[in-house]
Amino acid sequence: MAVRVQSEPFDAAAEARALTAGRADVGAVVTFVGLCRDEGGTLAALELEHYPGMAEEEISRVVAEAQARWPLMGATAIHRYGKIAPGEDIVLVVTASAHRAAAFAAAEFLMDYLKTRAPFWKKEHRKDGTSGDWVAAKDADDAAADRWKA
Amino acid sequence: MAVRVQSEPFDAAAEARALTAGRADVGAVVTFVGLCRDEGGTLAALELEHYPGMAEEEISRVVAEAQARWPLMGATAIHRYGKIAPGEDIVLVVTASAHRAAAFAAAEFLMDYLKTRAPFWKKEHRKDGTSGDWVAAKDADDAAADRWKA
Amino acid sequence: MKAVYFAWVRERVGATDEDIAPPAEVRTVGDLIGWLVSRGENYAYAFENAKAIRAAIDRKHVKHDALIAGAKEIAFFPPMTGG
Amino acid sequence: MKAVYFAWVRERVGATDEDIAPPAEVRTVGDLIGWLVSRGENYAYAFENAKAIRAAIDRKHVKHDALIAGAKEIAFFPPMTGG
Repeated sequence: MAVRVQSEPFDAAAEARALTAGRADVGAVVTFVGLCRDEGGTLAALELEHYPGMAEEEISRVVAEAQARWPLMGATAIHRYGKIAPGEDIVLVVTASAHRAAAFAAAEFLMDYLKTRAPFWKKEHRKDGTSGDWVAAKDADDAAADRWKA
Repeated sequence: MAVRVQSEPFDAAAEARALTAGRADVGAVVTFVGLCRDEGGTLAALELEHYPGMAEEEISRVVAEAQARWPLMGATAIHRYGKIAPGEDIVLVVTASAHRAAAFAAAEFLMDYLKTRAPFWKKEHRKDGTSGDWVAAKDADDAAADRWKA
Repeated sequence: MKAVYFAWVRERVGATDEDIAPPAEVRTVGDLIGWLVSRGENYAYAFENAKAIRAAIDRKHVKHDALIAGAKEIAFFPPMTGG
Repeated sequence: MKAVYFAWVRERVGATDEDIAPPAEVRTVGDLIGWLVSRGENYAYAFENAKAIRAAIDRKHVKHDALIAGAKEIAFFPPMTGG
Protein backbone atom coordinates (compact mmCIF):
# COMPACT_ATOMS: atom_id res chain seq x y z
CA MET A 1 0.00 0.00 0.00
CA ALA A 2 1.15 3.51 -0.78
CA VAL A 3 0.02 6.60 1.09
CA ARG A 4 1.31 10.06 0.34
CA VAL A 5 0.49 13.58 1.44
CA GLN A 6 2.06 16.12 -0.87
CA SER A 7 1.64 19.58 -2.37
CA GLU A 8 2.72 18.51 -5.88
CA PRO A 9 0.29 17.09 -8.43
CA PHE A 10 0.09 13.31 -8.75
CA ASP A 11 0.03 11.05 -11.80
CA ALA A 12 -3.10 8.94 -11.45
CA ALA A 13 -2.28 6.76 -14.44
CA ALA A 14 1.21 5.95 -13.16
CA GLU A 15 -0.18 5.06 -9.73
CA ALA A 16 -2.77 2.75 -11.31
CA ARG A 17 -0.15 1.10 -13.50
CA ALA A 18 2.08 0.53 -10.48
CA LEU A 19 -0.60 -1.67 -8.90
CA THR A 20 -0.74 -4.09 -11.84
CA ALA A 21 2.85 -3.99 -13.07
CA GLY A 22 4.50 -7.40 -13.25
CA ARG A 23 1.46 -9.40 -12.21
CA ALA A 24 -1.52 -10.96 -13.96
CA ASP A 25 -3.84 -11.81 -11.09
CA VAL A 26 -5.55 -8.42 -10.90
CA GLY A 27 -8.95 -8.34 -12.60
CA ALA A 28 -10.20 -4.91 -11.60
CA VAL A 29 -8.64 -1.52 -10.93
CA VAL A 30 -10.76 1.39 -9.72
CA THR A 31 -9.26 4.88 -9.80
CA PHE A 32 -10.95 7.81 -8.12
CA VAL A 33 -9.78 11.36 -8.66
CA GLY A 34 -11.33 14.22 -6.73
CA LEU A 35 -10.92 17.63 -8.35
CA CYS A 36 -11.28 21.26 -7.33
CA ARG A 37 -14.53 22.69 -8.78
CA ASP A 38 -14.81 26.36 -9.71
CA GLU A 39 -18.24 26.70 -8.06
CA GLY A 40 -19.88 28.36 -11.01
CA GLY A 41 -16.82 30.44 -11.79
CA THR A 42 -16.69 32.14 -8.37
CA LEU A 43 -13.76 30.21 -6.92
CA ALA A 44 -10.19 31.35 -7.49
CA ALA A 45 -8.56 28.55 -5.49
CA LEU A 46 -8.93 26.21 -2.58
CA GLU A 47 -6.34 26.24 0.14
CA LEU A 48 -5.96 22.91 1.84
CA GLU A 49 -4.59 22.92 5.35
CA HIS A 50 -3.55 19.61 6.88
CA TYR A 51 -2.16 18.14 10.08
CA PRO A 52 1.32 17.00 9.07
CA GLY A 53 2.12 13.58 10.39
CA MET A 54 -1.42 12.75 11.44
CA ALA A 55 -2.65 13.09 7.84
CA GLU A 56 -0.34 10.29 6.62
CA GLU A 57 -1.01 8.18 9.70
CA GLU A 58 -4.78 8.52 9.53
CA ILE A 59 -4.93 7.77 5.80
CA SER A 60 -2.71 4.74 6.40
CA ARG A 61 -5.11 3.54 9.09
CA VAL A 62 -8.04 3.96 6.69
CA VAL A 63 -6.22 2.06 3.93
CA ALA A 64 -5.30 -0.72 6.37
CA GLU A 65 -8.96 -0.97 7.33
CA ALA A 66 -9.96 -1.28 3.66
CA GLN A 67 -7.37 -4.02 3.20
CA ALA A 68 -8.78 -5.88 6.19
CA ARG A 69 -12.31 -5.66 4.79
CA TRP A 70 -11.74 -6.52 1.14
CA PRO A 71 -9.32 -8.86 -0.66
CA LEU A 72 -7.23 -6.11 -2.23
CA MET A 73 -4.10 -6.72 -4.27
CA GLY A 74 -3.10 -3.09 -3.90
CA ALA A 75 -4.34 0.25 -2.65
CA THR A 76 -2.96 3.74 -3.09
CA ALA A 77 -4.13 6.99 -1.55
CA ILE A 78 -2.62 10.41 -2.24
CA HIS A 79 -3.95 13.67 -0.82
CA ARG A 80 -2.61 17.06 -1.80
CA TYR A 81 -2.37 20.14 0.41
CA GLY A 82 -1.67 23.80 -0.28
CA LYS A 83 -3.25 26.05 -2.88
CA ILE A 84 -5.16 24.21 -5.58
CA ALA A 85 -6.78 25.88 -8.58
CA PRO A 86 -10.14 24.89 -10.10
CA GLY A 87 -9.73 21.94 -12.43
CA GLU A 88 -6.74 20.58 -10.53
CA ASP A 89 -6.66 17.21 -8.79
CA ILE A 90 -6.96 17.09 -5.00
CA VAL A 91 -7.16 13.45 -4.02
CA LEU A 92 -6.45 10.07 -5.57
CA VAL A 93 -7.54 6.61 -4.52
CA VAL A 94 -6.67 3.49 -6.50
CA THR A 95 -7.73 -0.04 -5.57
CA ALA A 96 -6.87 -3.32 -7.26
CA SER A 97 -8.55 -6.67 -6.73
CA ALA A 98 -9.33 -9.90 -8.55
CA HIS A 99 -12.96 -8.83 -8.91
CA ARG A 100 -14.72 -5.57 -9.46
CA ALA A 101 -17.06 -5.60 -6.47
CA ALA A 102 -14.19 -5.47 -3.97
CA ALA A 103 -12.30 -2.82 -5.93
CA PHE A 104 -15.37 -0.56 -6.18
CA ALA A 105 -16.43 -1.02 -2.55
CA ALA A 106 -12.93 -0.41 -1.21
CA ALA A 107 -12.48 2.75 -3.31
CA GLU A 108 -15.81 4.16 -2.14
CA PHE A 109 -15.03 3.25 1.46
CA LEU A 110 -11.63 4.93 1.24
CA MET A 111 -13.13 8.13 -0.13
CA ASP A 112 -15.95 8.20 2.42
CA TYR A 113 -13.45 7.70 5.24
CA LEU A 114 -10.89 10.14 3.87
CA LYS A 115 -13.64 12.77 3.72
CA THR A 116 -14.59 12.34 7.35
CA ARG A 117 -11.37 11.19 9.06
CA ALA A 118 -8.34 12.56 7.21
CA PRO A 119 -7.24 15.82 8.88
CA PHE A 120 -7.60 18.27 5.99
CA TRP A 121 -9.55 21.51 5.87
CA LYS A 122 -10.49 23.54 2.82
CA LYS A 123 -10.55 27.32 2.72
CA GLU A 124 -12.06 29.10 -0.25
CA HIS A 125 -10.41 31.97 -2.06
CA ARG A 126 -13.01 33.76 -4.17
CA LYS A 127 -12.45 35.50 -7.47
CA ASP A 128 -13.95 38.71 -6.08
CA GLY A 129 -10.95 38.93 -3.74
CA THR A 130 -12.76 37.90 -0.58
CA SER A 131 -11.22 35.00 1.16
CA GLY A 132 -11.92 32.64 2.97
CA ASP A 133 -14.82 30.88 4.11
CA TRP A 134 -13.85 27.53 5.48
CA VAL A 135 -15.76 24.82 3.69
CA ALA A 136 -18.30 23.32 6.09
CA ALA A 137 -18.38 19.59 6.66
CA LYS A 138 -21.41 17.97 5.10
CA ASP A 139 -23.88 15.74 6.88
CA ALA A 140 -24.03 13.75 3.65
CA ASP A 141 -20.38 12.84 4.05
CA ASP A 142 -20.94 11.62 7.61
CA ALA A 143 -23.89 9.59 6.38
CA ALA A 144 -21.79 8.12 3.57
CA ALA A 145 -19.14 7.05 6.06
CA ASP A 146 -21.70 5.68 8.49
CA ARG A 147 -23.07 3.22 5.97
CA TRP A 148 -19.85 1.17 6.24
CA LYS A 149 -20.36 0.59 9.95
CA ALA A 150 -21.40 -2.95 10.77
CA MET B 1 -20.40 10.27 -24.29
CA ALA B 2 -17.88 8.06 -26.03
CA VAL B 3 -18.42 4.38 -26.76
CA ARG B 4 -15.91 2.26 -28.60
CA VAL B 5 -15.49 -1.42 -29.42
CA GLN B 6 -11.99 -2.16 -30.62
CA SER B 7 -9.27 -4.79 -30.71
CA GLU B 8 -6.46 -2.34 -29.89
CA PRO B 9 -5.48 -1.42 -26.33
CA PHE B 10 -6.94 1.78 -24.89
CA ASP B 11 -5.35 4.59 -22.91
CA ALA B 12 -7.35 4.86 -19.71
CA ALA B 13 -5.54 7.98 -18.55
CA ALA B 14 -6.14 9.83 -21.82
CA GLU B 15 -9.83 8.91 -21.72
CA ALA B 16 -10.13 10.18 -18.16
CA ARG B 17 -8.33 13.42 -19.02
CA ALA B 18 -10.63 13.97 -21.98
CA LEU B 19 -13.63 14.14 -19.64
CA THR B 20 -12.20 17.02 -17.59
CA ALA B 21 -10.22 18.91 -20.23
CA GLY B 22 -11.15 22.58 -20.53
CA ARG B 23 -13.69 22.59 -17.71
CA ALA B 24 -13.60 23.13 -13.96
CA ASP B 25 -17.03 21.93 -12.87
CA VAL B 26 -16.11 18.26 -12.50
CA GLY B 27 -15.46 17.21 -8.92
CA ALA B 28 -15.11 13.45 -9.29
CA VAL B 29 -13.80 11.08 -11.93
CA VAL B 30 -14.08 7.32 -11.49
CA THR B 31 -12.10 5.07 -13.81
CA PHE B 32 -12.67 1.34 -13.93
CA VAL B 33 -10.34 -0.98 -15.81
CA GLY B 34 -11.13 -4.68 -16.13
CA LEU B 35 -8.11 -6.86 -16.87
CA CYS B 36 -7.47 -10.38 -18.05
CA ARG B 37 -6.39 -12.60 -15.13
CA ASP B 38 -4.05 -15.53 -15.62
CA GLU B 39 -6.16 -17.83 -13.43
CA GLY B 40 -3.30 -19.06 -11.31
CA GLY B 41 -0.94 -19.20 -14.27
CA THR B 42 -3.09 -21.63 -16.29
CA LEU B 43 -4.45 -19.16 -18.81
CA ALA B 44 -2.56 -18.34 -22.01
CA ALA B 45 -5.13 -15.90 -23.36
CA LEU B 46 -8.76 -14.98 -23.51
CA GLU B 47 -10.45 -14.70 -26.87
CA LEU B 48 -13.29 -12.25 -26.87
CA GLU B 49 -15.97 -12.72 -29.47
CA HIS B 50 -18.50 -9.95 -29.97
CA TYR B 51 -21.55 -9.09 -32.02
CA PRO B 52 -20.34 -6.28 -34.27
CA GLY B 53 -22.80 -3.46 -34.46
CA MET B 54 -24.93 -4.62 -31.57
CA ALA B 55 -22.00 -4.36 -29.16
CA GLU B 56 -21.62 -0.61 -29.82
CA GLU B 57 -25.38 -0.06 -29.83
CA GLU B 58 -26.01 -1.95 -26.61
CA ILE B 59 -23.16 -0.25 -24.75
CA SER B 60 -24.49 3.10 -25.99
CA ARG B 61 -27.93 2.24 -24.62
CA VAL B 62 -26.40 1.33 -21.27
CA VAL B 63 -24.40 4.58 -21.14
CA ALA B 64 -27.52 6.59 -22.07
CA GLU B 65 -29.36 4.88 -19.22
CA ALA B 66 -26.59 5.83 -16.79
CA GLN B 67 -26.75 9.42 -18.01
CA ALA B 68 -30.51 9.44 -17.45
CA ARG B 69 -30.09 8.12 -13.90
CA TRP B 70 -27.19 10.23 -12.64
CA PRO B 71 -26.06 13.84 -13.28
CA LEU B 72 -22.97 12.91 -15.28
CA MET B 73 -20.70 15.43 -16.97
CA GLY B 74 -19.18 12.71 -19.09
CA ALA B 75 -19.10 8.96 -19.54
CA THR B 76 -16.82 6.76 -21.62
CA ALA B 77 -16.99 3.02 -22.23
CA ILE B 78 -14.51 1.03 -24.29
CA HIS B 79 -14.62 -2.74 -24.72
CA ARG B 80 -11.94 -4.74 -26.51
CA TYR B 81 -12.41 -7.90 -28.54
CA GLY B 82 -10.02 -10.47 -29.99
CA LYS B 83 -7.18 -12.25 -28.25
CA ILE B 84 -6.15 -10.71 -24.96
CA ALA B 85 -3.21 -11.92 -22.83
CA PRO B 86 -3.19 -12.09 -19.02
CA GLY B 87 -2.40 -8.71 -17.55
CA GLU B 88 -3.88 -6.84 -20.49
CA ASP B 89 -6.85 -4.49 -20.23
CA ILE B 90 -10.26 -5.69 -21.47
CA VAL B 91 -12.76 -3.01 -20.59
CA LEU B 92 -12.74 0.64 -19.53
CA VAL B 93 -15.45 2.75 -17.96
CA VAL B 94 -14.93 6.38 -16.96
CA THR B 95 -17.54 8.60 -15.35
CA ALA B 96 -17.32 12.26 -14.41
CA SER B 97 -19.68 14.18 -12.15
CA ALA B 98 -19.74 17.11 -9.76
CA HIS B 99 -19.87 14.72 -6.81
CA ARG B 100 -18.37 11.34 -6.07
CA ALA B 101 -21.55 9.42 -5.24
CA ALA B 102 -22.93 9.82 -8.78
CA ALA B 103 -19.60 9.02 -10.42
CA PHE B 104 -19.15 5.86 -8.35
CA ALA B 105 -22.73 4.65 -8.79
CA ALA B 106 -22.75 5.26 -12.53
CA ALA B 107 -19.44 3.45 -13.03
CA GLU B 108 -20.64 0.43 -11.06
CA PHE B 109 -23.96 0.44 -12.90
CA LEU B 110 -22.18 0.59 -16.26
CA MET B 111 -19.95 -2.36 -15.39
CA ASP B 112 -22.83 -4.44 -14.01
CA TYR B 113 -24.84 -3.78 -17.16
CA LEU B 114 -21.96 -4.29 -19.55
CA LYS B 115 -21.34 -7.67 -17.93
CA THR B 116 -24.89 -8.85 -18.45
CA ARG B 117 -26.05 -6.99 -21.56
CA ALA B 118 -23.11 -6.23 -23.84
CA PRO B 119 -22.82 -9.01 -26.47
CA PHE B 120 -19.34 -10.33 -25.71
CA TRP B 121 -18.28 -13.88 -24.97
CA LYS B 122 -14.98 -15.07 -23.53
CA LYS B 123 -13.23 -18.25 -24.60
CA GLU B 124 -10.26 -19.51 -22.64
CA HIS B 125 -7.01 -20.65 -24.21
CA ARG B 126 -5.06 -22.64 -21.65
CA LYS B 127 -1.30 -22.85 -21.32
CA ASP B 128 -1.46 -26.65 -21.57
CA GLY B 129 -2.64 -26.22 -25.15
CA THR B 130 -6.25 -27.14 -24.58
CA SER B 131 -8.65 -24.54 -25.75
CA GLY B 132 -11.37 -23.44 -25.06
CA ASP B 133 -13.90 -23.56 -22.55
CA TRP B 134 -16.32 -20.73 -22.93
CA VAL B 135 -16.48 -18.74 -19.74
CA ALA B 136 -19.82 -19.34 -18.06
CA ALA B 137 -22.01 -16.42 -17.10
CA LYS B 138 -22.15 -15.88 -13.35
CA ASP B 139 -25.30 -15.66 -11.28
CA ALA B 140 -23.43 -13.06 -9.23
CA ASP B 141 -23.28 -10.81 -12.28
CA ASP B 142 -27.01 -11.10 -12.86
CA ALA B 143 -27.60 -10.33 -9.20
CA ALA B 144 -25.30 -7.30 -9.43
CA ALA B 145 -27.27 -5.98 -12.41
CA ASP B 146 -30.61 -6.70 -10.76
CA ARG B 147 -29.86 -4.45 -7.81
CA TRP B 148 -30.20 -1.40 -10.07
CA LYS B 149 -33.79 -2.25 -10.93
CA ALA B 150 -36.31 -0.02 -9.28
CA MET C 1 -34.42 -13.12 -42.67
CA LYS C 2 -30.92 -13.74 -41.43
CA ALA C 3 -30.03 -15.84 -38.42
CA VAL C 4 -26.70 -15.18 -36.71
CA TYR C 5 -25.01 -17.26 -34.06
CA PHE C 6 -22.31 -16.47 -31.51
CA ALA C 7 -19.94 -18.28 -29.16
CA TRP C 8 -20.84 -21.91 -28.43
CA VAL C 9 -24.19 -21.56 -30.18
CA ARG C 10 -22.21 -20.72 -33.32
CA GLU C 11 -19.85 -23.62 -32.75
CA ARG C 12 -22.68 -26.10 -32.24
CA VAL C 13 -24.76 -24.87 -35.16
CA GLY C 14 -21.61 -24.89 -37.26
CA ALA C 15 -22.24 -21.54 -38.95
CA THR C 16 -21.83 -17.87 -38.17
CA ASP C 17 -25.00 -16.92 -40.02
CA GLU C 18 -27.48 -18.12 -42.61
CA ASP C 19 -30.57 -16.98 -44.44
CA ILE C 20 -33.69 -18.64 -43.14
CA ALA C 21 -37.30 -18.66 -44.32
CA PRO C 22 -39.44 -20.10 -41.55
CA PRO C 23 -43.09 -20.85 -42.32
CA ALA C 24 -45.80 -18.37 -41.32
CA GLU C 25 -46.81 -20.30 -38.20
CA VAL C 26 -43.39 -19.54 -36.71
CA ARG C 27 -44.35 -16.31 -34.98
CA THR C 28 -42.08 -15.88 -31.95
CA VAL C 29 -38.42 -16.29 -31.14
CA GLY C 30 -39.38 -19.41 -29.19
CA ASP C 31 -41.22 -20.78 -32.23
CA LEU C 32 -38.16 -20.10 -34.33
CA ILE C 33 -35.94 -22.03 -31.94
CA GLY C 34 -38.35 -24.97 -32.18
CA TRP C 35 -38.34 -24.76 -35.96
CA LEU C 36 -34.54 -24.63 -36.08
CA VAL C 37 -34.25 -27.62 -33.74
CA SER C 38 -36.47 -29.60 -36.17
CA ARG C 39 -33.98 -28.96 -38.93
CA GLY C 40 -31.08 -31.01 -37.64
CA GLU C 41 -28.97 -32.40 -34.85
CA ASN C 42 -26.60 -29.46 -34.82
CA TYR C 43 -29.50 -27.13 -33.99
CA ALA C 44 -30.89 -29.61 -31.47
CA TYR C 45 -27.48 -29.59 -29.77
CA ALA C 46 -27.14 -25.80 -29.86
CA PHE C 47 -30.59 -25.25 -28.42
CA GLU C 48 -30.79 -28.29 -26.12
CA ASN C 49 -31.22 -25.97 -23.17
CA ALA C 50 -33.38 -23.45 -24.98
CA LYS C 51 -34.10 -21.39 -21.86
CA ALA C 52 -30.41 -20.56 -21.54
CA ILE C 53 -30.21 -19.11 -25.04
CA ARG C 54 -30.44 -15.36 -25.44
CA ALA C 55 -31.84 -13.72 -28.55
CA ALA C 56 -31.68 -10.34 -30.23
CA ILE C 57 -33.84 -9.01 -33.04
CA ASP C 58 -32.15 -6.39 -35.18
CA ARG C 59 -29.47 -5.95 -32.50
CA LYS C 60 -31.77 -5.51 -29.54
CA HIS C 61 -32.21 -8.03 -26.75
CA VAL C 62 -35.61 -9.73 -26.83
CA LYS C 63 -37.34 -12.46 -24.85
CA HIS C 64 -38.45 -15.72 -26.39
CA ASP C 65 -42.04 -14.53 -26.67
CA ALA C 66 -41.03 -11.62 -28.93
CA LEU C 67 -42.65 -11.65 -32.38
CA ILE C 68 -40.27 -12.10 -35.29
CA ALA C 69 -42.44 -10.49 -37.98
CA GLY C 70 -40.45 -7.85 -39.85
CA ALA C 71 -37.12 -8.88 -38.35
CA LYS C 72 -34.13 -8.61 -40.65
CA GLU C 73 -31.59 -10.23 -38.33
CA ILE C 74 -32.20 -12.60 -35.45
CA ALA C 75 -29.25 -13.50 -33.28
CA PHE C 76 -28.85 -16.41 -30.87
CA PHE C 77 -26.12 -16.62 -28.28
CA PRO C 78 -25.26 -17.79 -24.76
CA PRO C 79 -25.51 -15.46 -21.76
CA MET C 80 -22.96 -12.69 -22.20
CA THR C 81 -19.59 -12.85 -20.45
CA GLY C 82 -18.02 -9.55 -21.42
CA GLY C 83 -16.81 -6.84 -19.08
CA MET D 1 2.03 19.04 26.71
CA LYS D 2 1.57 20.77 23.41
CA ALA D 3 -1.74 22.01 22.07
CA VAL D 4 -2.08 22.43 18.30
CA TYR D 5 -4.87 24.11 16.40
CA PHE D 6 -6.05 23.88 12.80
CA ALA D 7 -8.28 25.75 10.34
CA TRP D 8 -10.72 28.18 11.96
CA VAL D 9 -9.89 26.93 15.44
CA ARG D 10 -6.33 28.04 14.75
CA GLU D 11 -7.52 31.38 13.39
CA ARG D 12 -9.75 32.05 16.39
CA VAL D 13 -7.21 30.96 18.99
CA GLY D 14 -4.62 33.03 17.14
CA ALA D 15 -1.86 30.44 17.33
CA THR D 16 -0.80 27.29 15.54
CA ASP D 17 0.44 25.64 18.71
CA GLU D 18 1.52 26.33 22.27
CA ASP D 19 2.81 24.57 25.31
CA ILE D 20 0.19 24.18 28.00
CA ALA D 21 0.31 22.94 31.58
CA PRO D 22 -3.25 22.36 32.74
CA PRO D 23 -3.81 21.61 36.44
CA ALA D 24 -4.26 18.02 37.60
CA GLU D 25 -8.05 18.25 37.80
CA VAL D 26 -8.16 18.67 34.01
CA ARG D 27 -8.47 14.99 33.15
CA THR D 28 -10.32 14.72 29.83
CA VAL D 29 -10.29 16.46 26.48
CA GLY D 30 -13.59 18.06 27.47
CA ASP D 31 -12.03 19.31 30.72
CA LEU D 32 -9.16 20.74 28.71
CA ILE D 33 -11.52 22.64 26.43
CA GLY D 34 -13.22 24.11 29.50
CA TRP D 35 -9.87 25.10 30.97
CA LEU D 36 -8.74 26.71 27.70
CA VAL D 37 -12.01 28.66 27.45
CA SER D 38 -11.37 30.06 30.92
CA ARG D 39 -8.06 31.45 29.71
CA GLY D 40 -9.37 34.08 27.32
CA GLU D 41 -11.84 35.37 24.79
CA ASN D 42 -9.98 33.91 21.83
CA TYR D 43 -10.40 30.43 23.29
CA ALA D 44 -14.01 31.12 24.22
CA TYR D 45 -14.62 32.12 20.60
CA ALA D 46 -12.78 29.10 19.15
CA PHE D 47 -14.64 26.67 21.39
CA GLU D 48 -18.00 28.46 21.57
CA ASN D 49 -19.64 25.40 20.01
CA ALA D 50 -17.50 22.87 21.83
CA LYS D 51 -19.46 19.89 20.56
CA ALA D 52 -18.45 20.70 16.99
CA ILE D 53 -14.76 20.63 17.79
CA ARG D 54 -12.80 17.49 17.01
CA ALA D 55 -9.75 16.44 18.95
CA ALA D 56 -6.77 14.17 18.47
CA ILE D 57 -4.31 12.93 21.04
CA ASP D 58 -0.89 12.13 19.65
CA ARG D 59 -2.33 12.12 16.11
CA LYS D 60 -5.26 9.83 16.77
CA HIS D 61 -8.89 10.93 16.78
CA VAL D 62 -10.42 10.87 20.25
CA LYS D 63 -13.74 11.80 21.82
CA HIS D 64 -14.15 14.52 24.40
CA ASP D 65 -14.27 12.00 27.22
CA ALA D 66 -10.79 10.69 26.39
CA LEU D 67 -8.23 11.03 29.18
CA ILE D 68 -5.33 13.36 28.46
CA ALA D 69 -2.86 11.84 30.92
CA GLY D 70 0.41 11.06 29.16
CA ALA D 71 -0.49 12.96 26.00
CA LYS D 72 2.36 14.76 24.27
CA GLU D 73 0.27 16.58 21.63
CA ILE D 74 -3.40 17.42 21.74
CA ALA D 75 -4.94 18.83 18.57
CA PHE D 76 -8.19 20.74 18.17
CA PHE D 77 -9.84 21.33 14.81
CA PRO D 78 -13.18 21.65 13.00
CA PRO D 79 -14.80 18.65 11.27
CA MET D 80 -12.57 17.57 8.40
CA THR D 81 -13.30 18.68 4.85
CA GLY D 82 -10.64 16.90 2.85
CA GLY D 83 -11.16 14.46 0.03
